[in-house]
Amino acid sequence: MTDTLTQSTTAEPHCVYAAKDFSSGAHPVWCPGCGDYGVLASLERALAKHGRPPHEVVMVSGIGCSSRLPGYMSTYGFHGVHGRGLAVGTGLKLTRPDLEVIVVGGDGDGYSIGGNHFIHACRRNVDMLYVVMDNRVYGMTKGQPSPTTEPDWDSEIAPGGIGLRPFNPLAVAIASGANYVARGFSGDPNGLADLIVDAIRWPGFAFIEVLSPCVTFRPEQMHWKKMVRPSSLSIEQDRAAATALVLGDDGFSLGVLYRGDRAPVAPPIKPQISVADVEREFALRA
Amino acid sequence: MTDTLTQSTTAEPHCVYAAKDFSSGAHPVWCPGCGDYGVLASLERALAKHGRPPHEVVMVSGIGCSSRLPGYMSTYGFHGVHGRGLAVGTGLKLTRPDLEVIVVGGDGDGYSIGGNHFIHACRRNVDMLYVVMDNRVYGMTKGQPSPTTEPDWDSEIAPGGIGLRPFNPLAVAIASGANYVARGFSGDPNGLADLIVDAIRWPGFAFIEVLSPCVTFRPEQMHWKKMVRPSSLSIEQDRAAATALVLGDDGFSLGVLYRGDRAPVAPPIKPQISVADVEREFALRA
Amino acid sequence: MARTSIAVVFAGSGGSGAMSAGAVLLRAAAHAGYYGLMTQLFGAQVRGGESASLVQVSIDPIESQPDRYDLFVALDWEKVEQFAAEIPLDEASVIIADPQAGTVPAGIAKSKGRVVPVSMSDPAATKLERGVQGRRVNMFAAGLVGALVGLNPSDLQAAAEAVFSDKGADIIAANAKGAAAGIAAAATLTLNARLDPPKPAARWLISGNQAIALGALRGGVRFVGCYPITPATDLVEWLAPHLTALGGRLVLGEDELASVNMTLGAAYGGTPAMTVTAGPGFSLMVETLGLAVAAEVPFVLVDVMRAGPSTGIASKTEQSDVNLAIYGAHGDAPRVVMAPISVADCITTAEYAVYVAESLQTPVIVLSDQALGQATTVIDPSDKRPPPLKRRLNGVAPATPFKRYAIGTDPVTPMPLPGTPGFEWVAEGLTHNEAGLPASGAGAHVAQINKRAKKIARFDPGPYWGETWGEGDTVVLAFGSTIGPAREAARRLAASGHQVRIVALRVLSPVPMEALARALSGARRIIVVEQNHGAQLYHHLIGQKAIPPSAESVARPGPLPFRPSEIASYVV
Amino acid sequence: MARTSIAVVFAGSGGSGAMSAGAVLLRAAAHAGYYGLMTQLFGAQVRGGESASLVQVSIDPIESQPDRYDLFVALDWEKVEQFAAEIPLDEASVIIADPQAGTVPAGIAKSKGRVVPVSMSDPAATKLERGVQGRRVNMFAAGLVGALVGLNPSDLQAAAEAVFSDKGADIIAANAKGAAAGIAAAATLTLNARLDPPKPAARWLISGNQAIALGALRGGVRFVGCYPITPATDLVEWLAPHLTALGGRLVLGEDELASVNMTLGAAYGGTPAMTVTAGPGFSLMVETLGLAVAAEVPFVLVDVMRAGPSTGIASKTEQSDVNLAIYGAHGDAPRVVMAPISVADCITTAEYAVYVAESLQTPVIVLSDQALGQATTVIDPSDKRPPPLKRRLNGVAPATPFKRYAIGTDPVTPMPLPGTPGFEWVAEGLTHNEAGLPASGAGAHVAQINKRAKKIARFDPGPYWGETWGEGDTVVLAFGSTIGPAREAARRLAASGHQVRIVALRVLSPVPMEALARALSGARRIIVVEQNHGAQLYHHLIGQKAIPPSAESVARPGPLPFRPSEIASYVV
Ligand SMILES: Cc1ncc(C[n+]2csc(CCOP(=O)(O)OP(=O)(O)O)c2C)c(N)n1
Ligand SMILES: Cc1ncc(C[n+]2csc(CCOP(=O)(O)OP(=O)(O)O)c2C)c(N)n1
Ligand code: SF4
Ligand code: SF4
Ligand SMILES: [Mg+2]
Ligand SMILES: [Mg+2]
Repeated sequence: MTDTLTQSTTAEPHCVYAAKDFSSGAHPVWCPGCGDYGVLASLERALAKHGRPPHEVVMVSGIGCSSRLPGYMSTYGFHGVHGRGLAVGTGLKLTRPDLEVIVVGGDGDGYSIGGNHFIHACRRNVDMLYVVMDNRVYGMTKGQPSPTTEPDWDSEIAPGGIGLRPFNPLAVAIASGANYVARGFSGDPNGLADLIVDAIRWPGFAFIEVLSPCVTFRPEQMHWKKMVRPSSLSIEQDRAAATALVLGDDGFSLGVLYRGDRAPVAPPIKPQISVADVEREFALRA
Repeated sequence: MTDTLTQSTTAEPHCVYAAKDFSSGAHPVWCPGCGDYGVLASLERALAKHGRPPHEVVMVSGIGCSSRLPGYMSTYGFHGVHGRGLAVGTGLKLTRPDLEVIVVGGDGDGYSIGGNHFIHACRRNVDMLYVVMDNRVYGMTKGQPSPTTEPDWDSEIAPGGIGLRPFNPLAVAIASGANYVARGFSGDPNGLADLIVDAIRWPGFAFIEVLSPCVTFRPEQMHWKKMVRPSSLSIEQDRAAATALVLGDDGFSLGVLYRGDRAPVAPPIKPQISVADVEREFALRA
Repeated sequence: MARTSIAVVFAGSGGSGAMSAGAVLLRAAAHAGYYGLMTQLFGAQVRGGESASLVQVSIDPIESQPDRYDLFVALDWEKVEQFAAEIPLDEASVIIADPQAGTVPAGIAKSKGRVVPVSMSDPAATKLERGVQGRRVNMFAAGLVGALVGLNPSDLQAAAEAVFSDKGADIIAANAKGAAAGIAAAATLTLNARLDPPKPAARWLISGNQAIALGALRGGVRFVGCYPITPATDLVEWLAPHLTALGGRLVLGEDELASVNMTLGAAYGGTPAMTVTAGPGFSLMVETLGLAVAAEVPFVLVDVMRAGPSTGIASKTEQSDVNLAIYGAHGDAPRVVMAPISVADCITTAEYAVYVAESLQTPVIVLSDQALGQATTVIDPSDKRPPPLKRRLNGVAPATPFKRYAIGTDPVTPMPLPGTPGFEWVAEGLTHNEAGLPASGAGAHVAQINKRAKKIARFDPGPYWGETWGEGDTVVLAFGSTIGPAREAARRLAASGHQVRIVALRVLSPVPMEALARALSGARRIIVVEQNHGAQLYHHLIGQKAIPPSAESVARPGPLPFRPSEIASYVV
Repeated sequence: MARTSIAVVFAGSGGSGAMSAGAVLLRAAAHAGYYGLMTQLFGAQVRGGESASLVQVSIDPIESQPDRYDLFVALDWEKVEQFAAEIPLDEASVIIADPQAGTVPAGIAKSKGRVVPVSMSDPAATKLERGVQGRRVNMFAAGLVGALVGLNPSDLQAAAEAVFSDKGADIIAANAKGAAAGIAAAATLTLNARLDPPKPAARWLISGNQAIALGALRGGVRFVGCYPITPATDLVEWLAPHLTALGGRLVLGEDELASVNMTLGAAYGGTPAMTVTAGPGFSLMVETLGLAVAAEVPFVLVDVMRAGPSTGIASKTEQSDVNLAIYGAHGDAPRVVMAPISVADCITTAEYAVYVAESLQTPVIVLSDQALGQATTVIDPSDKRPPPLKRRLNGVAPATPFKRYAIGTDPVTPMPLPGTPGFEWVAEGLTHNEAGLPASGAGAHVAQINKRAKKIARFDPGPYWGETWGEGDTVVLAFGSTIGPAREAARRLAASGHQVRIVALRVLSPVPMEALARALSGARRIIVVEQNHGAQLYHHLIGQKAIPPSAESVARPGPLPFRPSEIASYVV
């Protein structure tokens, strides 16, 4: 079975790619105006800028409107089950460090059902990027409150509001050990693309929370474009300070909020022994 | 089926109970010297002091050495599956606000497999107490690193250490919205009992992380008694400051670290309508 | 020609209002005294994709989608073609379309149905009306079809008002105007669409998902732990405010592991409790299902089945979770599995499920499916209710330790509520002794496994095991949404002289052996019809020796519903 | 009387060293050329509870626990009685105990076995030795029994050194001294314990869990995602450092959902991957199992079965996850399920499982059980290996979009590695078209379900379907750890003139219909023996029409292993 482990020829580095080289051309199922179009565009631009060819990139996701993204890119992809994208990405990156692994998904996928993988991915610090398209709603299932939904947002399933304090993904990420934490906005694809390139290149687990409006179930989010502003808050190394800062923030400051210097998990080592050596451990001196 | 909802007679308040009234007398499976004995003793003392009778208390747990605790108390109990104690407790408390619901478990149960329920229980802020007996190891399965294990702790499954930054339960709890966060030590049953009474009486979701040595797989933890010290750090309301403080701490300061003032989830309201009213919604004007 | 029923499609791109058009037609017809059934078709897009409502109106009850549609109304033509396979049309079908919307696409035109051009958008609309309504012609279409089938304008206008009751006055007025224009246009067409007069009576308009919810409420369910998942979400969305008003509570868990464990917590506390999900969520719940079996905590798990495996097709129907329902969970974890017999029966089955769960202290799974759950239908008011069965709370003396899991002649043992002095017990998922303390010896293990198995083996659903219709020695055995088309097939076959007996299973597991044997007695052929690839029910029944190895299997996956003709042509 | 085998128990409280005593005896005997088998019994306590090692030594291979034990050595008497049911003793048994440890408890004494008092603690031990060793007399016991069965002192001393090789010199020395004292004491006893001389050859000493791990390594597994769970933990603990040294990786997930999804991620990347768990963890994995089926990602799932349902008895054996393995997961999710035929066969089955998974691009479940997994045994070196089968990586031209899920004559379609230019594809769990894009029409759904079903239906394990022994027209059909006692029963029955045929299934699903029919040909009686309450395999085989409804079932839960006599007495 050894050939299954053979890495295929890696294309020349520093090729010049255009954003469209990263598009599959498939027509998104997204509603017209959905913020996720902006995230898709940013990812395409960022990868073109980053300069690795599409076949060396794997987009991994869970389930949700946002999680449909891998199908729209010309890279390899893995559209798994709800909430488990980070685990899939972890197994992939740990065995194939030569690939660029980017996990994407929504706030429901990542903070609700996937919450445990989120905190442990931060802690594990595998060298990959996680992009959450946060629209503060379960879009795909037609509008229920997610962990980031405001407590008073009215919906069919929670008339008058769910009444719970929203989950703060950035604070939890920093407290849990993510090595790079930023906030982007789907309405600013250039800024977001820059963040993505920066995050990909930063060693360890990088997390970008993207404000990405759901125009269908949260049309009021179209006002986000007036509320976002660049953050001047970026903090390096001091995660206590960074967490405090993020907890105090209103949630609309964009940019890098934290950068750490933890070394990511190392790739597997070269084989030191053979299976025959292992077998010898069982042999009795006959 | 209405009678299944009838609450049984509640005993007179302010009865005088002794710690032993809360003991089932069953012999624990715990190793001699296990820290969990101290936690059990503290819970018995605390409940006696709190003054509610055993039948009004429900101890809920998952799976692990520590999660065996409900069987050792004379209260009602629910020994469920691994990692889901908080969810069971939530369903119970929301429908039976008259009961005292206390969820207990270990660091594996609560921070590894149960991590998602942990952050969401903090966020949900149901009025119950969660006590984690943290020994930084999976005791029941004979010694694997848990989320709180030191990166360099040597074990069979991770020779030389797992190499990951330990999970910081207190910081994550505060960042996620827990209303009361404290650290106790199993070797100080009186201090711990006081914390437990305080936590039970504090409205909303209270979390006590208890340092509870595993003498079998982590014998070096017997030195914890020399490392713990009372904290002078208790912070009220300001969760940003409290999180920062906890992230900066060495993990051995005992006492209340954070108290918030969020209102817990309200109990269900009295019925406003009958099922017959609901049926009428389907009727067509014939 | 006298017409007793008609099958109509309103189709268009998402946002065209195809659903509202169907809802208005169905409601108006129901109000006039007709029976009816509406199902919905969606494309993958959340919004802006294709969508269609499929409405049947009849003077008799309807429990099956038709073989073909009489009338196809195109609100526009964008992407509608994608549904061609799901909307059978033929030469006798009439296709109504606005010539301004473009030509009839090939996938629809190939049916050879007659195309009747009708200009639907109102040239006289004011600017405001256009602004409010966009290019939407759905109310025109509803009015047009309503008038064609012979409904009176006031019923149509009232239905439109009811359907849009949560919208503003402007929209309501614009819709009324659209409907009026459609009604007027009907007079200009000569189509054989007029229905015979209905047989009015007091009826209900309800969907299968609402019916499950109502049955659960009747059964006493006052706690629901859930996590959104298509096609079960509208069930819990409907339920949430009603539960609150009834003094209960619905909680959105962070995932299905949370929601099912919350459900168990509530149930332990004495509140009849339910969780509602679909395939992927159900798969996540089976560990906890085993806990409920072992700890003997009752709850109802409703699975509104959709096409699988994995994420499959979230919005479309299939009956492929039978194996998981009956066999899912490690260890020996016997439980009760039932399926509703019709949309109306969703009420009965759900209520009964609660009683069985509570009285046996065991999980009960209700296997509904998207075709039942998201069908809106007119039913006779449901007043036949299963006799209530209660949880056994007491009947023994206090003791220390109290023997919650006592071994005796009755495998159902008292389960006192927490809060009751003197009966403190621990719900225990480990192998335990009679007092509920963990035990690891063979004695306790075998005793408790036998206790639980006995509860299930002794369970006798009596008349609730299922239903039969007809007398032939050819038997079609079906469950869930497959029963409707099977019955319709039998009716047609009977009309042509073939007697076919229909056996509908409500209780799928444990197999009601005696009742089923009676129902099958004298059968020469047994045909098990089900909507999955693996013939899951068929193999289960063979495996339990409930049907002979010679029984035949008709099994195919979703998402297309079984058509009566499909079953009829297999039988003869 | 010539003795070809002996069955010995070392029992005591936790910390008494019963396991080490057994390990030393087994290793010394193996080294001398005997075959042997050791199983372990634990109480609920992590430490300080009762524990026992059950050791058989024989001149022939051993694959079954015995009906009874010849020698019972009590290291102390605390709580040992709790095991009485699990350690059958009789009048012919010899009970060796130190009189200073107290009287023989009733549960043991009632066997009427002869009690032989032996003073085990060394009165001449130095203070240091006592300090190092505590009151432990386990090495004395091992030396005593070893000498009684005729092992030579140097083998015993070498074995003790090997077993304690990771301990300090003080402990090794103290243990050596203890063993020497035991050896010396043996000379003072006259017991019929001496074994016939062995037939030495090159052999391996291995546990079932290690054997699975080795087979997986041979098959090419280089990634393991796992979460600790008894009785599977020692498998991954053994594997972790070996995988690392082989250039692979073992990752501890935060839960089983993580570990199985990590496994899928690694497999997608081209690394043969495995997850290892037991019942509760397996239940949590079935949603992702369905994903692997739908997305056609290969992986091996090893379930070391323990007593269920729910948490059950973590440390003890059962075969009750058959239903979950075959039927667990929503939707139509066919997969391959196999079980090892013996401890030695764990190597072959695991290696074969990897090949089947990789070559069919499908999940393969290996159902081991605690009785196999935690048995340490002497086997002939495993050199017969299944022929390697590889994943189909290419064979088609690059394309945009590349049709990963192409429908053609071969249902196994190329699965290029990420990193390969021109073949970019998305592993997709939704119903998808040939290019892997989500689709919601019936055409794509049915085509892909058929594709996957065909892979499984066409799977022909050839000679790996299972094994048969004997020729009688009475057939005992078994799997996993039940095969050993069934074979032993057949041997004994053959000795008394009853020919019994044993049919051992390796592949449980899809049922290898033809091979099984051949194996069963001419059978007059078919008896399916399995260790669960629900007769899970039996009903599966009936349901698949692989055995006739007249077949008989012998099914009972764990945790007690089947004894050869139990099976033999059912058969006659
Ligand atoms: C196990 C499981 N539970 C529930 C679902 C149903 N489901 C699909 S998407 C989704 C939520 C998506 O929300 P989010 O991740 O925020 O994505 P969005 O659609 O908002 O982009 C849910 C609950 C599922 N597919 N699987
Ligand atoms: C779903 C599932 N996975 C794994 C296990 C095995 N298991 C039992 S206890 C445990 C860890 C316990 O660790 P912790 O919660 O820290 O408790 P401790 O024993 O240390 O008190 C594990 C992994 C299980 N019972 N169920
Ligand atoms: S429902 Fe919301 S999140 Fe989903 S595609 Fe539409 S706008 Fe985007
Ligand atoms: S193994 Fe550790 S945690 Fe478990 S009972 Fe023993 S000392 Fe306590
Ligand atoms: Mg969202
Ligand atoms: Mg622990």
